[in-house]
Amino acid sequence: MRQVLARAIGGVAIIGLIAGAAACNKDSGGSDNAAGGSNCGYKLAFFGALTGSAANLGVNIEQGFELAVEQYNKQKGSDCITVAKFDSQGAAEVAPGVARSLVADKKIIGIVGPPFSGESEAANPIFDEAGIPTITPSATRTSLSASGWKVFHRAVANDDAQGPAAASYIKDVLKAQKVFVADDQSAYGQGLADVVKSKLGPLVVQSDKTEGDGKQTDFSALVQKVQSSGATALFYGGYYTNAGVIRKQLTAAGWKGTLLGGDGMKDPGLSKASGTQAAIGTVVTCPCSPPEAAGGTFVNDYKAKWNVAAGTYSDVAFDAANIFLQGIDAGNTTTEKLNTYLSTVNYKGIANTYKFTDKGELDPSLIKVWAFKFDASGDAVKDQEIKTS
Amino acid sequence: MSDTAVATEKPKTSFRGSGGVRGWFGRQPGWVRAVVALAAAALAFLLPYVGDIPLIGPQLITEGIDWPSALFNMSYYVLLALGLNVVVGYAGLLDLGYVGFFAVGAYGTAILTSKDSVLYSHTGWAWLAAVPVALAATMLAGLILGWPTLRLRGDYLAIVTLGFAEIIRIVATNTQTFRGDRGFTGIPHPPGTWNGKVIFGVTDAIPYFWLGLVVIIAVIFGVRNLDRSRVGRSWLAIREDEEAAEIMGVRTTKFKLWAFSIGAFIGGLGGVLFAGEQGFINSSTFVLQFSILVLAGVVMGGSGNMAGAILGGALISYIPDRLRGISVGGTDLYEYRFAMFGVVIIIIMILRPQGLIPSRRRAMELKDRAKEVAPL
Amino acid sequence: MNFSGLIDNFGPLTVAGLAQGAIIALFALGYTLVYGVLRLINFAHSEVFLVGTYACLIIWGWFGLDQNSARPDFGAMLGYMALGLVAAIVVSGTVALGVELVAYRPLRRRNAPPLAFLITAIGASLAISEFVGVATHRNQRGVPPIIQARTVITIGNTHITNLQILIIALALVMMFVLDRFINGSRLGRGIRAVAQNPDSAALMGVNKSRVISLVFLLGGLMAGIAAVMYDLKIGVTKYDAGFLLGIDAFTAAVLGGIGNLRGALLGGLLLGVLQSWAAGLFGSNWLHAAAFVLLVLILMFRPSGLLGESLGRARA
Amino acid sequence: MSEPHMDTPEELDRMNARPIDEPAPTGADQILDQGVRDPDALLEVDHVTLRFGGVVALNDVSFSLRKGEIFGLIGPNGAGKTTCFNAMTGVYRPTSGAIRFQGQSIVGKKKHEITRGGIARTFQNVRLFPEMTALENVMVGADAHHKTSVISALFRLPRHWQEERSGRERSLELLEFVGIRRRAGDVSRNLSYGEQRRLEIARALATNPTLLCLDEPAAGFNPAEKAELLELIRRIRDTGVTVLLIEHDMRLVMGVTDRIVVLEFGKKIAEGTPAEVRDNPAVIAAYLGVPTDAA
Repeated sequence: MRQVLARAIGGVAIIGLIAGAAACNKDSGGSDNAAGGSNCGYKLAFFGALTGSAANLGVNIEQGFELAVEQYNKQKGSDCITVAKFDSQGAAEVAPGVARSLVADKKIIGIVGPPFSGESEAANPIFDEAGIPTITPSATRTSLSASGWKVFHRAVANDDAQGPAAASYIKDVLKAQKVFVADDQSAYGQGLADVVKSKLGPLVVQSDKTEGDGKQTDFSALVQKVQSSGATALFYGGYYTNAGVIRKQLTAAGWKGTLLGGDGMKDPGLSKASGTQAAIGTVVTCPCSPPEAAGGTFVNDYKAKWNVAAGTYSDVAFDAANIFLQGIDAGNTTTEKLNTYLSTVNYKGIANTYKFTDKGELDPSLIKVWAFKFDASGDAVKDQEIKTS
Repeated sequence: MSDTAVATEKPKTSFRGSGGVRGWFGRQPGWVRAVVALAAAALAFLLPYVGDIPLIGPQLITEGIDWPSALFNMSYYVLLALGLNVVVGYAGLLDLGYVGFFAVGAYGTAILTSKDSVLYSHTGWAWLAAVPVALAATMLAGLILGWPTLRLRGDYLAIVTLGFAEIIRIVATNTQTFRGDRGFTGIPHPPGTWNGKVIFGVTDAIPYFWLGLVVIIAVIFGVRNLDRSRVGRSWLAIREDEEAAEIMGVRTTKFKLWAFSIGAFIGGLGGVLFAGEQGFINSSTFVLQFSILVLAGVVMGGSGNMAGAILGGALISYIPDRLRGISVGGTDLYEYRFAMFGVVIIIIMILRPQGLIPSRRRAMELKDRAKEVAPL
Repeated sequence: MNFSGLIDNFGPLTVAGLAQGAIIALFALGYTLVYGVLRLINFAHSEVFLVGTYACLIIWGWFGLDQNSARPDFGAMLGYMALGLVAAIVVSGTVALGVELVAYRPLRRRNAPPLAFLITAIGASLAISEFVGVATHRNQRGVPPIIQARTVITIGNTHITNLQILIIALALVMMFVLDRFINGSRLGRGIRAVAQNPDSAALMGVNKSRVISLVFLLGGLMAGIAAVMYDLKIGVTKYDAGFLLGIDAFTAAVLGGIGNLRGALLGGLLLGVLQSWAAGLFGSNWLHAAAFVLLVLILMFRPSGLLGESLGRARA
Repeated sequence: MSEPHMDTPEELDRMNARPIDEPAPTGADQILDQGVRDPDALLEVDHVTLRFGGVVALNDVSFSLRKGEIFGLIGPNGAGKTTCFNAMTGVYRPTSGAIRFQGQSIVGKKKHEITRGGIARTFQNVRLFPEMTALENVMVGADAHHKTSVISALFRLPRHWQEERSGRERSLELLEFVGIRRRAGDVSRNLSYGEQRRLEIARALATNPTLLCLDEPAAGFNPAEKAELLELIRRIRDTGVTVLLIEHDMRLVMGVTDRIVVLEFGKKIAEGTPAEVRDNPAVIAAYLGVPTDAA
């Protein structure tokens, strides 16, 4: 009997442990100190990965987003708009539950996110049903805009725009004669690489695929193939995590060609992994304009606030938030009004000028694709705007 | 064997501890047990509204993730735990790649229903129509995994099953047919309308949870029937002494394959429900860590015992979700959820090596061993 | 399929595979040693390796080295290598002992069923890798260029670098040393005795707990060396590096016959080479799938791995 | 014996075996010849040789069991009794020779097929399912002849239910028969050693065997327990089950068996009634440790 009792106590202790953790639960829903000023007291939400293996990109976006709201509030002189963060972990299987909890908060009238295409597929139907407008700063899968979601807006060009630009950069600027194309099997990377491959045609001497981020670290086979193919340029469709390792291993193996990629590689993380020296000259394309071109103080503000350099999509997220904020400021304080406002908006931000088509895509005439180049600062700085015919 | 009936009582058990309750439960006459089980099942259906209970309720529900959705997630984790429990707990076959079957169930549904599928022009079925085919496919997958691994013992089996799940993931990622990371969109939801409204919509997860619960209850009954029959005895005999079992006339090959395919079937059920709720699946869901987590849940809850498997399966989904939105001294604990979860697993296993709700047999075995050790 | 990809690059791919395989083999030793004695998969061994990959980076960081540093001269390189190895070995060894102490010993005392050990090890693995993940913001950390890869031997189109030679040689030497230790020393005899029969070993006066700690420590030391080699070869590390390579290492251990030291070496090299070939033939994205298919095939015909289980036997 | 020439020496063995055995003392050979052609034979072991690598564990052994008898297989330790036994129950496959049960060869059959065919066995070192109750252990044996399986168990079809019930009843009867019914609900690892031995017999009987093989069932028993065991064995025979008894305890075997075969170093050295065997000089020599040739 004593043993039974002891065991029961053990069980209770464990449950206590869990319940205890639960008990120190902070009630975050209670910050209702309705701020002064007109059109205030609403929430803008970030929806995306804040933790987990995909968190880096999500945090980039969230920080850009939060910076915009903070600057707006400072300008208003009050806590006018509240930031709500929803952590989807970037995972399609987690996204619906998080999205449902987002839509339950009736104060949220606009969403920046979801950053990834996969979670967008899973979460956007819920946002659509709830009627909350979304602006994604980074989900570039072409088919997203064809899903019929009324609330969907994309603040970047989709994969179809970037690929041709990257190809023409390789052809016209780099003038590479032998190009190796690889991708990481992600929807983003594969889509990009496929477009580049078809645009470059016979210039592509060989191609390969790698596993995704966090699934492969030894790229010696890829390196070997690139070397033996005699290619002078490697286009990698994927994110900076793998790209940094690949760049490092290519350099270590003595390959002197140029690594190119899309905006998923436009992150200082690339040079942190590969070493600045190795990363110099790496070219990334981005359907965005260089932040400094806008003349704003975004780059410095971001660094001052977060103590890190702005990463991929931080600037687009900053713009996306500002689009919402401008709309709210103009009195569009319901989700319907805000959504209608988005369909007519013409906003000049730091990364781009934004105008949405009826499908929520960025107006094609406004899409500018820039090439950025990693330099000795370890970051990708503007190289030139890419003209696509 | 009252284990199974306690199973449906899960939400209550988790508050009270286990030993005493089960002892009491086992002594009750059949009708009392039936009533208690029924009441427990009814309470389980009311779980989505637990947040309305004053004081306790708000402590239980999750924050940052919709509570009914969290419940639905728990429900498919519980299904996976129940299925894995058949393979690991009953038949003693260590399976580290169980998520593979979950994937086959989900992909089976997707490929038959999604407009992105190469088969769409031929099939394009409704969710319900795809379910039996998808489940048949998972059972077949169970056989395909089971057949070459029949000769393998313990840890060799573990690595092969792990490899099996990885192969499924890699194939799903790398082939056009399974669309990799792009995934399948527009997978239809389960059918049905109520008062002219679609039951299984996108914003309300409660119907999905209820559907999951119904499936769980059906699985509990099915597995319990098997466990109490010659099938359960055969599995147990194989787990205890495979050669002796065969010499006593147990068709070990047959029952091992059945264990694999029944386990696969239940895992596939989880996958089918998952696909029906999500409407979208891609290959990045079916990672290895998922399998390992489910195994941790089964063993943590109590391997070889359905109540334990259910509790364990629910906990591995619940604990990380519950840790959302909790912050201590300004740092959000959610970031540490898996780290903390790892620590919790260690603590639980050290305090209760036989699991939270141990299988009675194992509990007895442990007691014996303790006695043997004690005098020394 | 890309036959020319394999055939044209056959030599280089093989050498690259051997180097990767050597790291896997050193890593696999930890699995095999613990399995040989306890009959348990030490799932947390991947994290023992992980902390090693960070330990040497941190030590080098103290000397101001990061991914952007210039390459040190030969003397400094030797010094840094020694420091890095010592740091990784010490930290990995300590963590291995810690894992044994926290996740295994309490269960052994309570006579827990084998599955319980597997699960605590999984818990430990999860806890360590996630803590590292949170602490490093899940960023990659670049490795300073301690050794510059330089071709020293060229055979046809196969360029063998100093780093590859170092890695393979170090793995072989460590394997030899360990083999001698297990088969030649008094402590090694204790290990073999416990591996063969724990009960009678205890009767013969072998302290089982000490032997188990020793086995974890040895596995940790080898993982530490593997970790430094990994850093130099791959060039970055990340919180999930252990898990990723751990699967390979565990596969290699099973492939060779878990519990068998030479099996781990054979399994590691074979796996490395095979993955490299598969990456050449099918593309890098198929490399793990190919490894697992091979594993299943081998186990179908040799259910206890290529060399069988035999830490206890003299052949170990 | 080198492996590559496996076939040849084997053939030689077979050819040589007979002439060498022929002059062996006693009338065993006569019975042997009868045995092989015995129409009443239940189990025929026909020139069985079994090798492990270079070691010859059984060398051209032949004998046969008749329906309804208690048959003893004896010999000093290491004589090949258990090997012979394992060959008969499908655990080992003979290198050459045939084993026929009710006229049909059982070589190469699966273990569970042999069991279902009517040969049941116990183990020298008790091998129960330790975490199952005594009743469940016996029911595993009873399941051997059940027809229903997963599907009917899943849906609790009437036929399955009926089989479960009759299996349970029969199992309880068997526990009663071996005298441990009161322990039916106890986990078998908690049973005493003697009870575990009896439980093993009950489990084997539950498979409804024509032939029951007991592997040193009296090992570790005191005289009183041995006497009870002998009585149990007789009762089993009286139910119509043929019993094969493996023992090295001569006295026990002499008291209960109808016929005996004696093995030494993997060879049959004698066969006959207990009385015949007892007086056989080769047997005496074997048990006293004098080499056969010297006798």
